[in-house]
Amino acid sequence: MCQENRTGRVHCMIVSNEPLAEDVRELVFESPAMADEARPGQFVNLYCRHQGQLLPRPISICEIDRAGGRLHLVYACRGKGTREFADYRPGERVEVMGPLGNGFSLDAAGPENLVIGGGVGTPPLLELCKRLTGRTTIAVSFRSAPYLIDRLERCGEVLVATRDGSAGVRGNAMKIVEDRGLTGNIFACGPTPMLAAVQAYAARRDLPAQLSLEERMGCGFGCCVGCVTKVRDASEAGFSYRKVCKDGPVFAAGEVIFS
Amino acid sequence: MCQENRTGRVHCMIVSNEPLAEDVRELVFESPAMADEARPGQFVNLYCRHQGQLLPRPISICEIDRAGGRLHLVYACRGKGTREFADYRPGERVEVMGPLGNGFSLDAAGPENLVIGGGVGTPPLLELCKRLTGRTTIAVSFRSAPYLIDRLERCGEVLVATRDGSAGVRGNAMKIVEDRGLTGNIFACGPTPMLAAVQAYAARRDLPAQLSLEERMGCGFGCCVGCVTKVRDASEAGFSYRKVCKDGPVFAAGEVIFS
Amino acid sequence: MNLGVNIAGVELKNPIMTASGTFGSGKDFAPYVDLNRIGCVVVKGVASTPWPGNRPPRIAEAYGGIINAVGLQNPGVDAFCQDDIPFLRGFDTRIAVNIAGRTIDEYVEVAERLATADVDLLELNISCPNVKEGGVAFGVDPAMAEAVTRAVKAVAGQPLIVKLSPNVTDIAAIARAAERGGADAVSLINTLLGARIDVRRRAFVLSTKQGGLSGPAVKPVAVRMVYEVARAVDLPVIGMGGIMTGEDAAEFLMAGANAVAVGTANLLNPTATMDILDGLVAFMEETGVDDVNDLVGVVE
Amino acid sequence: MNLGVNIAGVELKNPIMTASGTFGSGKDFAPYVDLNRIGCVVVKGVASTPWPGNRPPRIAEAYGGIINAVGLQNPGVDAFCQDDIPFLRGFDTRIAVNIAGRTIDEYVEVAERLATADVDLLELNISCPNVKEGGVAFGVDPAMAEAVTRAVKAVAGQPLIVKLSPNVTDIAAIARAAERGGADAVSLINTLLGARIDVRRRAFVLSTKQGGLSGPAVKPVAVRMVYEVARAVDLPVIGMGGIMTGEDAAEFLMAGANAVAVGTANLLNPTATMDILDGLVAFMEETGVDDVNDLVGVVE
Ligand SMILES: Cc1cc2nc3c(=O)[nH]c(=O)nc-3n(C[C@H](O)[C@H](O)[C@H](O)COP(=O)(O)OP(=O)(O)OC[C@H]3O[C@@H](n4cnc5c(N)ncnc54)[C@H](O)[C@@H]3O)c2cc1C
Ligand SMILES: Cc1cc2nc3c(=O)[nH]c(=O)nc-3n(C[C@H](O)[C@H](O)[C@H](O)COP(=O)(O)OP(=O)(O)OC[C@H]3O[C@@H](n4cnc5c(N)ncnc54)[C@H](O)[C@@H]3O)c2cc1C
Ligand SMILES: Cc1cc2nc3c(=O)[nH]c(=O)nc-3n(C[C@H](O)[C@H](O)[C@H](O)COP(=O)(O)O)c2cc1C
Ligand SMILES: Cc1cc2nc3c(=O)[nH]c(=O)nc-3n(C[C@H](O)[C@H](O)[C@H](O)COP(=O)(O)O)c2cc1C
Ligand code: FES
Ligand code: FES
Repeated sequence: MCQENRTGRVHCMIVSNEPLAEDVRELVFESPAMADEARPGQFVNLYCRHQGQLLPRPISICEIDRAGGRLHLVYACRGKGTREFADYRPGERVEVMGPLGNGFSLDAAGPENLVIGGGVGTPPLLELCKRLTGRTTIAVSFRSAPYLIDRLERCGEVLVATRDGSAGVRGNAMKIVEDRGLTGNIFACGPTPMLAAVQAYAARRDLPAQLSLEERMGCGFGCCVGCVTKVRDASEAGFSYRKVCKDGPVFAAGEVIFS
Repeated sequence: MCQENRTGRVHCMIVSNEPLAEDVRELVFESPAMADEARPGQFVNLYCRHQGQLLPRPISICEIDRAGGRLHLVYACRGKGTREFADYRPGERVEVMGPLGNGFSLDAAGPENLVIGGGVGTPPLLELCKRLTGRTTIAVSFRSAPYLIDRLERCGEVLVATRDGSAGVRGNAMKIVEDRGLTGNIFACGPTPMLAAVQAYAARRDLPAQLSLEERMGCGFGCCVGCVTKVRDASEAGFSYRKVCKDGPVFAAGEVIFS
Repeated sequence: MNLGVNIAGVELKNPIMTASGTFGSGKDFAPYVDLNRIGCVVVKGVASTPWPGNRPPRIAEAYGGIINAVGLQNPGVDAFCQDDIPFLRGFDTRIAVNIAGRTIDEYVEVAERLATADVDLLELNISCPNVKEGGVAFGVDPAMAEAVTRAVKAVAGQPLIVKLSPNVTDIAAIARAAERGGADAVSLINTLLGARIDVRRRAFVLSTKQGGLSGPAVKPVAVRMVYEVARAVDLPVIGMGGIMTGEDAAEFLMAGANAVAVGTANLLNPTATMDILDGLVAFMEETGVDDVNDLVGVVE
Repeated sequence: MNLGVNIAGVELKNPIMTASGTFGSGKDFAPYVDLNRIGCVVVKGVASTPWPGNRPPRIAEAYGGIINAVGLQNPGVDAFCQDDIPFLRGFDTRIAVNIAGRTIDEYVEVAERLATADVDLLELNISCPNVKEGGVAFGVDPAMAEAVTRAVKAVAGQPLIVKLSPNVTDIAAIARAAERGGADAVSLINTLLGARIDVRRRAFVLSTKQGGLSGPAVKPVAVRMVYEVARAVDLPVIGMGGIMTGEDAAEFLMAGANAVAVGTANLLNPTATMDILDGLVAFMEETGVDDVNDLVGVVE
């Protein structure tokens, strides 16, 4: 059979692991092979050293430094695994597998792009923004202090919202989008309620939209059917479960069923 | 109740972790409190970082540097835990609990002492040798290359055997003892068959002897009754099980039943 | 904040108990922890006469756990009453005595001897093999479980907890049998039967071949069973199996346990009971819970 | 060195199989491993019609393991025959098909459909709930286990492996029932029932509350059960449950398994089958074993 050959888990040297905001950090690691292969919207599996915690932590790729042979990830410190990652120091190694998933389709990019991000859903959109052609409007929201704004501003107009109102509009990114009636080819990543709102907005305005979803994963490369989401189809039930890790994480907004 | 207060597991800074022979290393770590309390023949529990391996690895104390606030351990790299320890570098921390166990009774030390060690049973005897008064003969055996000999020679006459005959007599330490008919107050540590031979020899010659035993441990501080050895008593069965970690690891040779 | 719980009429100052066999009678822990802060000390299993226990090796390491084959080594109920009760009564904590036996008569004998002893609770370990039934554990058969519970309850001077074995198809059925037999509470889980082979020696690690698996590895099985049992019986439930942190304790309470017991964690860390109690309090503070009883059975 | 083993008349080039549901039909692994080097690929469970599977979340992390509630999502036996058999037949490996059903008739239907298909072995997953018996799993009752085995064996075109559930009091009794029903081999263990609660959300992590625990955490239970079953029946035994290394594989062989299956390890590391095969070979070299069959059942 003519299958591409892939390596599994690899140990990668950490270049930096700095805080961007409270409980949010940017991890940069070396992997020329992954940097070569990666596309915006894909993710990698990070594995814990704590051998009680065996499952991968899927983290999206934030920036692809192909020339430097590096990937940038931005992650929120939430549970045991991500808190472990927060302790890693430059020069140490982190165990990674990837890149994984389908990534955003850039074919959809039009003269007008509307990028919508919420919380740690924003970082996965940065590399995409860098590659979009045409005019790009970027609406992003944060719990409190925003981050990555300077880098996003190099790619288009950035509109910021915060939940606590400490910067920009109070509320989430969809409030900006709705208030201003923004349009364009939509690319979105963020919490599920926000993505559901994006889906409804895109349907109402008849805008093409791609959504990047999250689900709990067992493997991250398609073998366990653990990470599914409902996708509309012609079957009797009207849907089937598709894998977020392999068929996604990016799906066309029209096909996703949030429920 | 008036009980001494003790701390449980503590992280201790590693000063050095150097090879002494093939698959045998000396680990030196800082702990003024443990160095203050420790007696020859006691041990410490080392805990793995690998969180699949939760049980302690009991390792005897080889040297007590009270002035420097350090303990020296010598360990053989055998299974997963000890192979993990072999990777630790100076400046890192190792998780330790101790000192544990009873240690050798120095009251028994007489004008003539006979110290018998086999393999990694030798290091636990070094601190003892340093403290013995009177004339001390030290018979020790190794699989191949001997170690710690220079330090032992400062404490008495050292007679060496090796299993492969690469140094000293071919055979184990008991061969030296028997060939020369050595006598004295015996202190012994080593593999069980050797300790059984020591016991028989001491009985034949009516010599007082203390044996340091090994058994698989659950806790190391007396609570699980996991680490027992048969000790002669007046009960119907003629023995009861006593804890190696708390009642030992050092027992009077006469009371131990090897079977 | 209220941490007090009530198990079969006995007030515990907090829901942290010790799991039998992992805390001795507390003496080995006194240098490390303040026994006054433990809700209830459940002592190691005691039998009518001294039991020698199994030959070593009795302990094998397993991934995320430990397999033991201690074989209920104990000095017998008389020695227990003489040595351990006075020691524990020096502290302000509840005392539960775990009872072992090989026949119903042996169990009954221990309970009778303890009826006038100064202890607060009895815990009947029905995972022991029934020598009259070919060594099958009492706890795997509803009829045997009910019979031994009824016989012991008839002579018990203290409320009776029945400790359930997880090595069964339907643990709720066994819990109901214990309830019919007159149990005042149930505790679970005891250890899962498991084995480990040393592939270099080509032999089982334990002298008894198989032993009891405990520790974090068994926690999901324990949480599932506590949930099933709490819905099956109308009795207080004491949950255990792999509790290592305050959040683990909260997980068992939410599954339906009224109190929890800390087992293997004690072996691995002598201050575990205190660390878990502190962790539970921190969790309650953080999530705004005023009464620990409000956590009990909150999951659907 | 001989690595070949024989399972119910089918020659496997080595004893490394995949555990159903953890390897799909191999497609996701082809980029990482050489499928030609696997003794037998056991594909994910297939049913007579497509099954949607359970709602997410389907995966929860457990200490040293994973709890899954995939719910046997599968495209049905027809899609399987069309898509997966031709793919796998492109490699020099054996194919075993794991069969799921909610009634005996559903199981039989799949076996009938596969009777003429180009596959080497069938594996009957009797851990599925029997909808006609109130959802109790077929595999927890000897009579049900025997009945479903007999019915499927009557129509099977390939040797039949019966896959046992560990959630029982006496797994040897179930194995003997499968033997009576005509099983040509048994495999074990399937997953242990377990649950995990998210204490901050105060809810079970899995949509189905409980799920199946697998991974290194269950290995001691699996080794114990393989030992019991290998002594109880006169059939080839396929051992699994937490195998992560070549020495783990050797441990199951020594306990009495004739071949082993790698499950959760595949999820955690796509090259696991190869790493385990290489590790087993290294272990045999190091300990001077020429024929892998010489390891089978060597412990007393
Ligand atoms: C495709 C994808 C891309 C992601 N990209 C990012 C990103 O770029 N930055 C970021 O901060 N987070 C991202 N996440 C979420 C991130 O994976 C979780 O926050 C993280 O796994 C939590 O691990 P933990 O050890 O902190 O939590 P724990 O609670 O200890 O985790 C326990 C288990 O649950 C899983 N889990 C917990 N929360 C989530 C979640 N929200 N989504 C999926 N699995 C979860 C973990 O992977 C682990 O298996 C992404 C998730 C997915 C599915
Ligand atoms: C009181 C005492 C003092 C000891 N002092 C020393 C010493 O100074 N230097 C030294 O090299 N070794 C010493 N040992 C032996 C040492 O504890 C073991 O070699 C070590 O625990 C093996 O761990 P592992 O991770 O390499 O092996 P693994 O096989 O991974 O260990 C698995 C489990 O078995 C236990 N175990 C394995 N072998 C032994 C053994 N021989 N004795 C007790 N438990 C064992 C481990 O502690 C662990 O719980 C001592 C043992 C005891 C009981
Ligand atoms: C070393 C050891 C000894 C035990 N002895 C007993 C006992 O005497 N009686 C009993 O009912 N349970 C006994 N148990 C079982 C524990 O009380 C507890 O039910 C089990 O270990 C699960 O909890 P854990 O995972 O927190 O340890 C013992 C467990 C261990 C590890
Ligand atoms: C995600 C997942 C899906 C599974 N699906 C099936 C299945 O479809 N049929 C089956 O018989 N067993 C299934 N199993 C059980 C495994 O085949 C195996 O029996 C069990 O996981 C124990 O082995 P392990 O610890 O190596 O994973 C599944 C296990 C996992 C983790
Ligand atoms: S996580 Fe395993 S299929 Fe997606
Ligand atoms: S190891 Fe627990 S009593 Fe000795």
